[in-house]
Amino acid sequence: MTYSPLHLCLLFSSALFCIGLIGALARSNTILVLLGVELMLNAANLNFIAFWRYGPPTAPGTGVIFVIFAIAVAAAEAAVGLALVIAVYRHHRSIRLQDANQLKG
Amino acid sequence: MIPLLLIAGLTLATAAVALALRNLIHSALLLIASWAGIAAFYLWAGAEFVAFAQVLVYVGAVSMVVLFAVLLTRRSRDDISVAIDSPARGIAALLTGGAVLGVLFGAVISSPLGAPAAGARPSLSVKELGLQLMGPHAAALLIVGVLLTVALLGAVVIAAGDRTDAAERKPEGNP
Amino acid sequence: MNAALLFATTGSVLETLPVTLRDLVTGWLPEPLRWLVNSLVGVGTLLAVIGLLFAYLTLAERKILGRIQNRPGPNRTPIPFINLRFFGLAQPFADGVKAITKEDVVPDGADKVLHFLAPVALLAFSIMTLGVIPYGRHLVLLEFDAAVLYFFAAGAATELAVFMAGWASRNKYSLLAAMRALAQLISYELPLLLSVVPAVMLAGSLALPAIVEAQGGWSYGFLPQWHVFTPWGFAGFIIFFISALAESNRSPFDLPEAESELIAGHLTEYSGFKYALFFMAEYFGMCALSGMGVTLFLGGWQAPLPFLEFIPSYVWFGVKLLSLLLVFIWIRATFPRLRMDQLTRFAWKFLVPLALINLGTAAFWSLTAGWSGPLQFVRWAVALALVLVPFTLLGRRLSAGVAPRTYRYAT
Amino acid sequence: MNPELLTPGGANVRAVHDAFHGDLLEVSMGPHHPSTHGVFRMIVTLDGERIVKLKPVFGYLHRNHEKLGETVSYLGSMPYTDRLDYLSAMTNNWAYAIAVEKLAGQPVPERAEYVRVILAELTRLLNHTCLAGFLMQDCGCSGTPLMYAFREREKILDLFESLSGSRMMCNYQRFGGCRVDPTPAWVDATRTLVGNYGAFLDEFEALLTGNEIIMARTQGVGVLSAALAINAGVTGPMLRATGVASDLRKSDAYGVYPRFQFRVPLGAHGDVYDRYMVRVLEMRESIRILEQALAGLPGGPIMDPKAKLRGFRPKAGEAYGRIEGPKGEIGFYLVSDGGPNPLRYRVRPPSFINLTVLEDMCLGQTVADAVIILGSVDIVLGEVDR
Repeated sequence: MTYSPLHLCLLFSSALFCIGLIGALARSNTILVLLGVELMLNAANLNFIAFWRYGPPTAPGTGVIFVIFAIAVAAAEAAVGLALVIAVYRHHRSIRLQDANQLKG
Repeated sequence: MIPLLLIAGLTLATAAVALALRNLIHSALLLIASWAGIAAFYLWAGAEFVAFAQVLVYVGAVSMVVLFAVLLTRRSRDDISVAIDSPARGIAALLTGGAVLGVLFGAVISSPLGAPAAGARPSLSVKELGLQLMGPHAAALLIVGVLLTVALLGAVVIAAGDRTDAAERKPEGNP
Repeated sequence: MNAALLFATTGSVLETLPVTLRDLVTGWLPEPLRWLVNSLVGVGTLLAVIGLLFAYLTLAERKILGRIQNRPGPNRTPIPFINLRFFGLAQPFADGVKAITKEDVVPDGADKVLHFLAPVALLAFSIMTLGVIPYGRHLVLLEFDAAVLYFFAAGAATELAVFMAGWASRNKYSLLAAMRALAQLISYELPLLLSVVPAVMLAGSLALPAIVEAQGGWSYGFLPQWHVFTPWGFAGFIIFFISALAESNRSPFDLPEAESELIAGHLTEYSGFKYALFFMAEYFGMCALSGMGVTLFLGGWQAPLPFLEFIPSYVWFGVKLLSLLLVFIWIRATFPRLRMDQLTRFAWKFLVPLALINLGTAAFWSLTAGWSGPLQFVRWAVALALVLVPFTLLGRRLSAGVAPRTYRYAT
Repeated sequence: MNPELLTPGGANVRAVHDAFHGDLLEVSMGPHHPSTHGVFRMIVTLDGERIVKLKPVFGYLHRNHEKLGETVSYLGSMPYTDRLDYLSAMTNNWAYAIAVEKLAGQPVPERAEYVRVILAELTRLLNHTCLAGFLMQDCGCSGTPLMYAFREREKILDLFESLSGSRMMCNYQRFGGCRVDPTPAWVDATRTLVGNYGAFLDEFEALLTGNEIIMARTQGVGVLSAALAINAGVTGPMLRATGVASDLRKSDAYGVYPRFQFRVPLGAHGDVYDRYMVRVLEMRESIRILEQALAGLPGGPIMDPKAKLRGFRPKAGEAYGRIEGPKGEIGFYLVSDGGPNPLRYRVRPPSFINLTVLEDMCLGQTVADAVIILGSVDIVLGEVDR
């Protein structure tokens, strides 16, 4: 079986995804968890570009457009997520996930 | 292939180190390097627009928000380091992550993806991209616009609304 | 493209002189190598020219500030060995020698790696932004389809360097400055980008040479069709220029290094050559933003009048660039500094809405491109109203509660 | 932000609360800081950019001035008073001379009184011009207004130099008159300067007073209430900016001031802008006084012929002499036991007393405001620390 560049790209993205996953699971600092989630999102974007570049031909630019939307949504997610982190910090004076385990502030 | 290996290596290394460090600022900066690496991958793959958008959004904007969040949530003046979390948690995370990695790697390696069609390097000029966005994807574009606006307003409300709340509550807690 | 063809198409030796010279030097090389050497020659020339511009810009700034402030400015440094003063023209080199030989102090407890990385990163990013600007008809180093995006992507990274410098110094002034820098740069990034969008819209391209080409030609035979001579273009240029002032930390937006409040802000703990690097990066950034402003709004390398077209394009670009830089210096000598909250309020409550409305104005302008005769007047009137009415209303709101006062006297 | 938190008590509660959570940044501004006007130090506690606590620290320039005054003769203190507020040596001299003259019952000839008024008003011009320049520098004008102000200051200093031999440390007043008689040429030069000063003020004001950034930076910033100002003993332009009509030139009517027509400008808001404007308007009144004084300068001796300089021993008693200096009420309190030295020598330094309300003006403002509020107080550390 031959390995194409696509394989390499996919391995790259799955490794990145797992690093993000481990980070998000292992750390209890909310900011780091958010950053881990961002990395996982980025890994998904990598796949879109890889398939757009090497995959079977589709409608022009589908992968690229998907990534552009994903980046826009990720930016919104980061903004809201970090605003939440700041809000949580103001209530609990901590950004450890364990400390923010109540629904009421 | 060599550039790809280089980019992948640097990206993965910075990402891994970033998530393992104690110093939050170093983490954030290394992660920014990692995002830049991903942008380099896009550039290498020929998706110029996406690469620059990635830099603009992640290195330019998200990083700033992250750094702001780190600075605003410091527990004491100079200390931004985070205690290493419980080893059990780390081991569990490593096991889960390792398992997912194994599954993914196995799936990727065992799947016959086939060689890319020779000379069929897709390219997408900015103009075509714009036409695509405004044509078939116009609805999605509008929705993203609304989403971004809502997110912006929401972030402002969450971050700012709490502040006055906190200021009002403060005197009660003190004699 | 070979030199002869270029010669034929432009009909001007001077115009193609840089390209001809380059081909004379590298023409004998085999094709793949020639591309590499050509790029290196281009980068080297750019760095040399901008470096020299930086050196004399610092001198010009000090001289002009001096003139405005009733003092001579630096005029003592003689040229070595011949002892000729020449208005202090050797000053930049003396400054350079001083900067290199000065002790490099790194504070105890500073984040040493970041402290070192910050000036290097800042300089690298600001040099990167210089690459895409079309300095002349044939003088573009990097031709990207999405050049505008590249420019602002590389520019956005400079914010990080400022933050790194402020944070790594482990100094309270620097930290305050880092926070200020973040807030300021984020606030002004938005109007900067929004002010650029209309120019991109009208040209229908993100490539800078195409944007310059779109501004070619003359209306009525003499008025250049630069964007700045349209209502939306003028408003866009002003918004761009103000945001550029803020993005390059220049007065009146020099809050991150406000010397009367924060000593030198993020530069407080820098000395010697690292400080010089910061200084250099700041000027490079200023040059890059001015160059961008010239390209997007002032017609790039286009000549201002038809009969002046025989002067090569890069000269026109240089003239425009220098005049913009002069305005930067002039403003520095004249304006007091804003306060942080006023700075952000100015961006969010004035520049951003204005830039958004300007987007609509530009859309109207491009949709009505076919109108002629009396409709032309309607077009101008509507566009002017779209620019001026929000400007007046927003401006009035912005300066509410601020007014000259009258005073009473006790006799 | 809740306004009641910004009152001193509320701010303290808040500071304690926040300090507990380690959220505050304590910044030491000075003694080596570009805009503390000398070796002054403010320990500022910041919540973000807001000031929740400000502790002034001074004494870096302490020179034992008051004790020194008790160990030298009455005349020996005169040069030391130059070094109190080194921008306004002439008024310091005059205040000290008035105190000693009161103590000794020493009359002053009319010509000397006129010269004293001329020099005091020139000093006021000099001081206020410099202050306006410094204040604009604190606002972030990169040197231009300061340089314009210094250009005019040099002209006044040239006059002082040609009269007294020294630019800043004039040592000019004596008990019972002045040290040197001004020549007609000096009077003419002064007349020229006064004639041109209005034009300079017009230029300065055209550049700065209506500037929107200056107005936005200074209006409503560092507000001082009239009640607090009176309670704290604040004097001079700072008090008048709060709307209190208090000018020793009017109320004490010392020297020959009652002979001149002039008005006392009053502020209404007590903010930095009012302090700046009151000073600018005061300069215009000073020009009027100067014109009248120069026109009416009488002949005659400059020193009382019966005045005694050597072996000067006033009879036992006490006296307090005060004048309206550029910065406020500058006063000297002297107790004599009949000996050659004062038994007790005490200075009432206006800028020190005006400085005591600094924290009250700064609370709730930003760091950038603290700098211009300090600038608007108009301090000279030589006088604060003595």
